[in-house]
Amino acid sequence: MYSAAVRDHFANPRNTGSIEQPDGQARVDSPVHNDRVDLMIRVQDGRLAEIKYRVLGCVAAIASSSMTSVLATGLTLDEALALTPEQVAEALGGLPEGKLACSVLAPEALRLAIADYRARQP
Amino acid sequence: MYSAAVRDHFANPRNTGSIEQPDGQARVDSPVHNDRVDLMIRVQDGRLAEIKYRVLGCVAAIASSSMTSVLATGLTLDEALALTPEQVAEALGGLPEGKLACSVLAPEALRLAIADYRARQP
Amino acid sequence: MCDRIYLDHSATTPLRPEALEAMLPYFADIAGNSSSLHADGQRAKQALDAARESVAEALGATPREILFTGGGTEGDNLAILGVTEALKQRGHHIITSAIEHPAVLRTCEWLETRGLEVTYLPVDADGIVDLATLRASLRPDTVLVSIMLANNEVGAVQPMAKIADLAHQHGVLVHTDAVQAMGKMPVNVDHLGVDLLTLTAHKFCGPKGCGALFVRKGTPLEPITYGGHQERSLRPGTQNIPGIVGLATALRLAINELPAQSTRLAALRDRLQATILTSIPHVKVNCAAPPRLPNILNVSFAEVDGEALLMALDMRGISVSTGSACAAGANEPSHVLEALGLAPEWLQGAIRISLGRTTTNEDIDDVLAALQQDVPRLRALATGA
Amino acid sequence: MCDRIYLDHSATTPLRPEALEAMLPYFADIAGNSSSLHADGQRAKQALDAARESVAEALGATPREILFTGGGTEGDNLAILGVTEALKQRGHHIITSAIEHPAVLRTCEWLETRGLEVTYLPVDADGIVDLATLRASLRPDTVLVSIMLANNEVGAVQPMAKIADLAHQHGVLVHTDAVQAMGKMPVNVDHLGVDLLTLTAHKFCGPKGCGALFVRKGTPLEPITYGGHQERSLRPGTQNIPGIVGLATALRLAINELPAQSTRLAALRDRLQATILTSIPHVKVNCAAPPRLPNILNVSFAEVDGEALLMALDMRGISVSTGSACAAGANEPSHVLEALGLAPEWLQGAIRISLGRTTTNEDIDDVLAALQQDVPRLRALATGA
Ligand SMILES: Cc1ncc(COP(=O)(O)O)c(C=O)c1O
Ligand SMILES: Cc1ncc(COP(=O)(O)O)c(C=O)c1O
Repeated sequence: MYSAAVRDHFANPRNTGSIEQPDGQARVDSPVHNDRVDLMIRVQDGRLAEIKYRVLGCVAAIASSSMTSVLATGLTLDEALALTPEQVAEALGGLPEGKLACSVLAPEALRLAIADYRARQP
Repeated sequence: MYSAAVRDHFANPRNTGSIEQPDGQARVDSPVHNDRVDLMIRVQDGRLAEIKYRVLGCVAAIASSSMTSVLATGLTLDEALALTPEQVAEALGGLPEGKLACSVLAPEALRLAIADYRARQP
Repeated sequence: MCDRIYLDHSATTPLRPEALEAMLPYFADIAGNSSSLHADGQRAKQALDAARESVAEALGATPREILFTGGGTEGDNLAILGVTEALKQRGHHIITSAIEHPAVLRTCEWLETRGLEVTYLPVDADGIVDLATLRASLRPDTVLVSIMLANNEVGAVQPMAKIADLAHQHGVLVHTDAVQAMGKMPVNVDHLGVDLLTLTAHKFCGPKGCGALFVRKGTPLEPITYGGHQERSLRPGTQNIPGIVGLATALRLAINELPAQSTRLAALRDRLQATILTSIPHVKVNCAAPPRLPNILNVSFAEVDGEALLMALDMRGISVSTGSACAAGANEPSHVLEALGLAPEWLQGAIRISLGRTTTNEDIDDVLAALQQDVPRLRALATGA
Repeated sequence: MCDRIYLDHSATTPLRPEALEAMLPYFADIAGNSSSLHADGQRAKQALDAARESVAEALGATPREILFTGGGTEGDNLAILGVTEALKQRGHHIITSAIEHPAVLRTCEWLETRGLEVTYLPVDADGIVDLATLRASLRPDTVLVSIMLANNEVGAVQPMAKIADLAHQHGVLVHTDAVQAMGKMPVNVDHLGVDLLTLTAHKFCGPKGCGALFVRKGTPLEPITYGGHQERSLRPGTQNIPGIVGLATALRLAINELPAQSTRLAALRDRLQATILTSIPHVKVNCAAPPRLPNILNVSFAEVDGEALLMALDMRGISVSTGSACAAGANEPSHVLEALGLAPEWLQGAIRISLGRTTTNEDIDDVLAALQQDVPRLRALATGA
């Protein structure tokens, strides 16, 4: 049911953990489940130099958090804001129908973390 | 579905054929099917000395004609009139539910042949 | 069927060894529930998906249009009850034929008790529905035409493409019971133009208890049982993976072998028919006119009872039938032969000899020899002649 | 299931070799249609009759009280739809529980769309229906109580004899879905006092696609499909003889082995449960209080998602589930665990480990070792700790 890429990112999620003093951070809780993503970013020269996260959720939630961090690292903030759950799902080789909702958490957390970063700027 | 006795009497029906100058005879046609039994009797000393029949019908019709002839041969006329389809079926080791109707023909033909015989008496 | 001559392939067929072979791994080694997420479930799911694709391809359909069922009766019921329920706002009239299998007839009769109106189209002496009568029967409130592709007792094949055309011109959906046709003649859902099509595996050397229903994309259909999400919730319940794999395997093989087998069976059937006609007097072949299936011969012997003849042959180790297996023992004349307008004596003396892929030339010789002995013997019993 | 540790026996079981052995002759050598009059049909019929007797004996029923079906979902549907239809003049209220399988719940919900009223009895934290609530729910127009004997997700066993007693005092018929109980605990229809009972073969190492419904003599029941006269016209369609033979064989063996197996499985399950509780913190066993089935352990891990844990175990070659296979991939919390009143974190972190006759001591060691690695790993991912 899950693609090879989903299984890989679930088994070996990239960029897990946290950043000591993040430039921005956000937490998104799933409205339906108990799922959540805590995401932290470090910004350097207007680009996402580092992304770390914690995730409680199903296979799709974990794999899409990992893939979001991979896709977004190195992007400018505006580029990262344009990253959609569909792009994340696509990069994962697709997600089962019922699981698309779970791929929303990480991109949303990323958007909110960037907003948090911008709000902190003087 | 059919008992051993039914199969035996179907495969080797007893007393088949006809009597040259019967003392009584009758034909019964099934109301529902094309089945029929032609039955002839020879009476000696008030008893059924010989019974012969022709039968067009299913396995149950053939076997019960055969068994009727076997059971009735040697009986007094009154004894033979008392022979019921149920007794014929029982002597055959039973008949399938839907087939009880087919065991009615021969006893009925026997009854009518006896009536024919009696009607012929002066 | 060991040591016997089995000429009742229209009732059911033995499972072919290739189908059993294909099924075996799915009984115990790959025995997961295809709804389970783990690898055991997913391996079962892969087999299910592959079987669905294979069946779809065989019918000229897409995989989503195939529902796996528990057999032909269930498929017919799901099609007829499911469509009429889905369209109950649209109308309450359906059209079928007088010679359908009980799985269709009893279902239609039940719908009548629920207030639907059913037209049972008559057939001609060759068992064929008249298109003009069909046209005249189509009404604005007609929601479904259900007519079998090939008949199980006499083998008559309906002009299904024309029937479907006519029905579609009136915006009416078409179901066909292709249970007997499958593997005996080409069956393509687009060529036939039907919206729903029933098949069952045990008629083409697949396993019993497993069938499929083709449901054309967009066809409104309600389920008739409720439960899990299997088969798009239209047929819930844990899928019978070995059965489905066996069905798909048997169907693929039957279709590969169809050109050769149908020629071979028709030749055997023709020889059987010709020899009966020349060697036994007072005989009538029912629905001899094409189009008919290559493997069914329905023949009536005057002054003989069909059941008696069946049992006489049975005692020689030969299996035939008097009509559909479902009516066996019921002791009622065949509704199919009645619909052909047969006289009582022909009704009474009918047997069905149905050939299959294991039928040999010798089987035909043997049944001929048996008939040549048993028919005169039973006639002598009946007439004294 | 080759090379893997299969701990999802509540979803389905591999066919046991003795059942396959018993089935094999009926695929091709004795492959007649049991409705056919000839010897090929009659041999199939004998097998059918023997299987029916064997199943009847296993349940403490008479052969006429056993109908063979296509599985558990069909049996549940036939029981519930068939009784409510037969008694529609009498009343329009039925009672079931909140923790039934979708085969019962969806059927009841469909009946609600037809105007019937359904009471879904709540259960306590151990998954047990309260008898006082049942008593209070019984109404003069109640026609059926349908409550499962044992639950498929948590293994809770209902006080069925008391439920049946209470219902019968009010003149109400009782159906039980015994799909999970069969072969895991003693099941006797008279001891239970039920009027209808559903079972399906693939849960006790029999074949998929084959089940049975016990219908007590005199119980009013209408069919839900229509066709031939098979199964007293209550379940028409050519009988799946190999499947039925496999069902009867597997059931007989399961019942013979029940005393030994239930002790063995309960011991394995208890060790699994005890070791999890002592070696992994923040764990909750769901429905730990007896009476429960010996082979199911449903356990919740805080700060872990059940599906993620299932997949982590799957990657190690271990098959478990998060709930019923039917809901797999649906990404909805289990309605059973919700009915127990579980908090969201426990709902999220639940998995079902279900043991079977092939489960070994080593399987338990392996799943324990896996849990002891994967639960902390997933928790670290979630909390950073
Ligand atoms: C034409 C036709 N339709 C339907 C059926 C029913 O199929 P099944 O017995 O698999 O339910 C049969 C045979 O039994 C048949 O010949
Ligand atoms: C309690 C219960 N009832 C009914 C069913 C349905 O049985 P089947 O899948 O054979 O239709 C299942 C399992 O799937 C079950 O666990």
